Amino acid sequence: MSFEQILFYLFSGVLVLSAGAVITVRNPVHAAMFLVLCFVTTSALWLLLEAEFLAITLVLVYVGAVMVLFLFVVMMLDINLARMREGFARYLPIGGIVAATAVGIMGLAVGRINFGLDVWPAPPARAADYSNTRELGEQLYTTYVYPFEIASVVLLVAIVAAIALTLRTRPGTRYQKIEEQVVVKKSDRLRVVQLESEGRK
Amino acid sequence: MIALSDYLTVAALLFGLSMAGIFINRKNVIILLMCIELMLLAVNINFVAFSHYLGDSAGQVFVFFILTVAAAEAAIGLAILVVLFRNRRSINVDDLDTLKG
Amino acid sequence: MESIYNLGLLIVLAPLAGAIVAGLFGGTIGRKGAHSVTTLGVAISFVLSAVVFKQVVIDKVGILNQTVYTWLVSEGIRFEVGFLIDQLTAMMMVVVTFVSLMVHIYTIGYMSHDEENWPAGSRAGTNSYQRFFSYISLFTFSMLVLVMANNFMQLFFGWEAVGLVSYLLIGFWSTRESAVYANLKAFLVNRVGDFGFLLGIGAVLMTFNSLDYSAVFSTAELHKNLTFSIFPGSEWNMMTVIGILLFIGAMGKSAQVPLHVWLPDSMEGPTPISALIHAATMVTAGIFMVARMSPLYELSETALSFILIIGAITALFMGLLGLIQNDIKRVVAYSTLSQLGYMTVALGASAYAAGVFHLMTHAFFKALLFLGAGSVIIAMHHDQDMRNMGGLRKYMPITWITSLIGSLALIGTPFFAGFYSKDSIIMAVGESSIPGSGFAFAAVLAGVFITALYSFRMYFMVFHGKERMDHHTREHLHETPWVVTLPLVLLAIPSVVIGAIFVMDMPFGNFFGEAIYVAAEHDVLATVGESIHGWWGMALHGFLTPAFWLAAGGVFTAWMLHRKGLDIAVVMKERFGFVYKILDNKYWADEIYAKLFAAGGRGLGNGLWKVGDVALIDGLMVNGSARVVGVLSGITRRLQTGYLYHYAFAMIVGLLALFSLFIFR
Amino acid sequence: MFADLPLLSLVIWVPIVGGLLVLLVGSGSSGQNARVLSLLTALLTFALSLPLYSGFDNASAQMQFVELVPWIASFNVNYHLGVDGISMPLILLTSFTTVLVVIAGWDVIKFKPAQYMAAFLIMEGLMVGVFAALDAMLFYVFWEAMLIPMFIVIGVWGGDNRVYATLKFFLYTFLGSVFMLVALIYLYFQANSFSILDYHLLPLGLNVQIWIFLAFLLAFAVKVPMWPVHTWLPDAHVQAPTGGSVILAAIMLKLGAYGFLRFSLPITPDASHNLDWLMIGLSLIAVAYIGFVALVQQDMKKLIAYSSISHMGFVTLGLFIPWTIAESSGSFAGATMGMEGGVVQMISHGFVSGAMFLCVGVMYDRMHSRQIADYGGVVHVMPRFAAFMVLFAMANAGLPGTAGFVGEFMVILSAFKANFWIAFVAATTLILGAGYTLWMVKRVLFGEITNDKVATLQDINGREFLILSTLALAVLFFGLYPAPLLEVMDATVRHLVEHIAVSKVPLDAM
Repeated sequence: MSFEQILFYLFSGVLVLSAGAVITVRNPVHAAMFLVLCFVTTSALWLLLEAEFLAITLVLVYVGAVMVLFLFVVMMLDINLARMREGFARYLPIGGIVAATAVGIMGLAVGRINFGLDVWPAPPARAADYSNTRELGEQLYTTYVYPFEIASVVLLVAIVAAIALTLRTRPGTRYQKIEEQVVVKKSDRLRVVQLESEGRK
Repeated sequence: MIALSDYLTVAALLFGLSMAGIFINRKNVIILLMCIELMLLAVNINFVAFSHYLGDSAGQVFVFFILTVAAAEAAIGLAILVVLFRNRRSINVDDLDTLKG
Repeated sequence: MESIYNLGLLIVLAPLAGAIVAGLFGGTIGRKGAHSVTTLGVAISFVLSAVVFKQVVIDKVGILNQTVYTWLVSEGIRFEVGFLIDQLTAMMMVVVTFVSLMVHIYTIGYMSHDEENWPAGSRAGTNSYQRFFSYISLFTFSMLVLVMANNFMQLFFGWEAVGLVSYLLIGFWSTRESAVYANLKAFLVNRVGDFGFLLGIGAVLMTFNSLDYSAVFSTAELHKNLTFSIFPGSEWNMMTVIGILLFIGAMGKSAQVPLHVWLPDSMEGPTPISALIHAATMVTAGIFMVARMSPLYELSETALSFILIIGAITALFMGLLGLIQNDIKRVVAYSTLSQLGYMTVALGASAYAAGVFHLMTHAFFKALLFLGAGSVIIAMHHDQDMRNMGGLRKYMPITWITSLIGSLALIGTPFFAGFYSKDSIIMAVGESSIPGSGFAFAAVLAGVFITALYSFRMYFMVFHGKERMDHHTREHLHETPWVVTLPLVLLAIPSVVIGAIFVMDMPFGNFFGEAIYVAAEHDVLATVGESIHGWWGMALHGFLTPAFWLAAGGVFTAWMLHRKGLDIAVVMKERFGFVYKILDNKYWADEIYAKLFAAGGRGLGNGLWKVGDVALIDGLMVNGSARVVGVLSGITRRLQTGYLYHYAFAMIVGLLALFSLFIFR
Repeated sequence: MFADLPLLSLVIWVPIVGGLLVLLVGSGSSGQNARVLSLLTALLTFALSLPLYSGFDNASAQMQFVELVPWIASFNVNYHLGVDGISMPLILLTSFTTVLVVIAGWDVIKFKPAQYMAAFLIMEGLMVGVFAALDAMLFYVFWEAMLIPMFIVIGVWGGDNRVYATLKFFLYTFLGSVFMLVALIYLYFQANSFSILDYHLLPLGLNVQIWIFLAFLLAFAVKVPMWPVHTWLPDAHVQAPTGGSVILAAIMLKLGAYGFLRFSLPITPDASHNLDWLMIGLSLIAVAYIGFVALVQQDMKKLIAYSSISHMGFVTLGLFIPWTIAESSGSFAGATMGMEGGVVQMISHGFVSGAMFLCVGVMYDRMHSRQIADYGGVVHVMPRFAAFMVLFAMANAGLPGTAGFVGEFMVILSAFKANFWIAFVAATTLILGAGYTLWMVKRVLFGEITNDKVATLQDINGREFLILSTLALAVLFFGLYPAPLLEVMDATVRHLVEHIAVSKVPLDAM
């Protein structure tokens, strides 16, 4: 068993176990933490696959940003954990069966018969000066430049949407209404009153 | 050597687990969202593995995009969750049946 | 020829112009204007008709057959509007316009207080007088179109147009429920006839590929052996089919049994139109039509026999009904039915000329009788019940005399017009060998007795005996104004003399020339004519015939009963209750039709609607399919629980299925 | 001077653009501007349609005033317009009727008058489009688009139960049309063209023809409507506002019959031959069955709606009679008359039923009731109106001298050649038609005034007089002198009969 294989089995095992934990632990915070573990182990697997850029991105973006967001939300919301666990046991068998069937079928499809080493030999190792980041960058900024731009728009939309959804104006808060301040006219504010001058006494 | 089928099997296991997760955690929207993230991750593993064995970096580009979309989805999903909680004081899926025909 | 054509146009259009002016501008021109313009129009028509009559019949300038305009052309078949003016047409034109003119004048008096017949505030009542004149002028126009037609299509036009005017006039007093019932009934019964008539036209077009009289008649011989299958397996002679179908139209218009039910009810209309339309002219259209179609009818003995029997039944049984009526107009109406039966019998016996001759004389004396009855009704303040009359001869001498003349003409007293025409018919039927002529002969002879009986029963009840009217009416009894009596006198003259003038020409001479065709083996009139020597001789001989003695017996019976102060109706009710019941109910024809056709039709309609449309189509098919969709979607909506995990579950199951498909395929 | 103008396009688009303009003008203060603009548009359209008649070559059976511009080139769809002797009179009828409808709704429609007028103007353009289209796709677009304004007219300005009626109307007609679309697409793949004229010449096997015929039948039978898919019509009529009823009866029903003439008969002559027993049977059921049903209706509009179905039975009878004639007499002589009778009946029924609905509308505007039982003795308060109504009733009953007679007469004469019993059943309309129409007239117009509300009615005003007298003149004119109408269509119909007399089944498929 080569070193790579040891690493692979190690990380895969951790990945599968932590994924199992994500779906079974009682506390959502714990689940989130296990999910983080999943991402980290996955990024290790990706390193084995020579996808360094993505592995790093996964840790930075997912673990650093998205999962933090998850934790934020979990902590922000006051969740009734007892109700959340209702039906956990009831649905365990059917969930297990469905998942097992799915895995079984997929396992049949992706097993060694179809995707073994004899069918898909491992590619030769890359040269030492090979840069995964450069490779991806070249692809992204040439062939996939339009999808790339669109992806950025998707993100922008997500930002706008998230803000728009969660933004709330509290009643009783005072705001400046700039457009009204700009168009205001003298006659709106000023009233000239004619007063009888009082005679000198 | 590690065969392609090994990676794919791991991904399949991951996918199956997240599927089971959706079933058994059917009331907790947050866990559901996490399960979806897991599923996407399984898919991404497949992409990266294929990309490696085919020697074609396009697969990794796709993973990049999927990550983008998944991030966006997570953001909006959580935002919806927050709004939902604000309106209903609950994120129990059982309470969300306005789509019922 | 050109001059006759122009005259013909004028004759037709003058009444139409009058009708349009009086109808559309009645309010503007007022009563006087309306009756002047329409009477003038009809007068022009009459004078010009007389001119045409002179030219065609006396000067024998020839027969006009000319197209006015082409109605439409389809597949090379021309449907045209045109004139055929031969002797038959000329005679009809004069009769129609003359009676119409008389009725126009008479109406001025009869309708002068028409506003009393309308409910207060009725806007329809304001111009009713003008409208009435417009209608009768329109009728004259329609009738002229009918008689002057040179093709079947135009004949049908006139046919329906007179039906329309009859409808409008029977229901003239539209506030009376009985009147609007009667006019609907008249129109519908006529439509049953027209139904046959239209099919007859279809048969003519199919056989001859033309609707033009001359084209049809000239080629009729060629098609006489053509057969036509109505029911699979049974072949009918085409001429029989055409003849009977067309005659069904005549049965409607000329009120022959069993389509007679509308005519007595049509007496709901004002009396002038009873005289003009429902006695003198329109109802004789059927007679005219059959005479006109003589070249076709001569080719089918079956059709002639059918006509003969229908006519005989009508002549006898409708006359019987006249015996027990108490409404003065209804007596005259049943007498009209019976006389129409005589004309039809003549047609069936191939004595077309005699039938048309009777048509002419009948037009005069029956119009006279109706107008006389109308005059009495005016005097009686629109009371029509004869039981309230009596002794009127003292108060209304002119009406009395003219009515007596009319009655004498009707029963066939020698030297009077009715004698010549009726006797010709009776003799012709006696000679005829068409199947059914024996029955017809017996029927028309019996009819003579009955005619005399009811005519003089009416005469005695109205003009003689005790004055049974109430005090108020008696005080106001007086002769009617000259506009009423003048037409009576003018009609009385032809009622007396017209028979003697035309008898040697019309039935027994060659008056009609080519217009009426009789096959040699059917020509009964020629056989009869051999024994007739002049009008004087015929009249003298008339005193020896059974017909005269039967008529005399009828008058005598009526007189005897009258002298004893008895009424036939009452006597029959007491002694022959069963017979009286049959007659009183008019053989239950109205009831049967009302139950069978009116109620039956409504019932069928209701059934088809409620069951067919509402229940089956709408309920079962339309709303049923909607319901099925509803139920199905009710089931499918259960699937839409609204729970996210259910959808997810469905997706996953689907995904698995898809996987399995790929793997195990 | 008109020869150079694209007249058909103008007649289609002027009212549509006018309708949009009317929408822009809006109901405003009282809607007066919208009304005037609508009337001007309708009159202009009518004026534009007149040169179609004056410039028409009666002797030719070819399409005239043809316009051909590519539309969707990749599918060979063209903007292809043209008229022959059948569609031209129908276009004139459409533009004429729209003028009347605009006037009839003048101050009766208080609720959103501009939108009401605009709906009718747009509908006019679309209906003319249906009659003028020579491209199947174009036809289909107009055909379906036309439903929308009608749907709105009934749904917005209709009676109490308008939603049910309008949905029924829409679903019924839409269901049929979808099958037509399938048939059209099939034909496209056969002919590689959407030109209707190409379809006419396309040889087709008998089985294929029968399927296509049935698909067309569904679409057109619903529109005509033929028994048993007729039940939407009474409901739609009862709920529709007067103008909607008039357009529905006068024009929309004709579209179905026009479809038979333009599609079913020439494209699938052999299927028409094979299934003519069905068509004749359904037509006779329409004439007799519906006649009886009409007899017992208590609602005036329903009664007239049923009578419309009955009269349309004559149209379909006339169109599908030729083969029976050929079988019984050995030649197609007489078939043209039947078919022409059918077309004449389409036109005359447009006038007569439109007039009848307007008459009911006149009474409804005053009494807000369509029940016969609520009336009685109307002649005493509205004599001028009663005169018109009796005239139109007589025309409805098929009295000679009115337009209602001509078509029925020709069809019955022609049917007699085919078979005595067909003519016999058809001719029962003489009795039934008179029965239901005049019985209604009797109960509504005559008799004593039993309802106090009737006693206060006012006779027709100048506007109503104008509409009714225009229609009365038309009814009388075409009754007394139908020759011009026949001259226009004669060549076309003769050509059509010659066309359908020849089998289209390819020789090798026989």
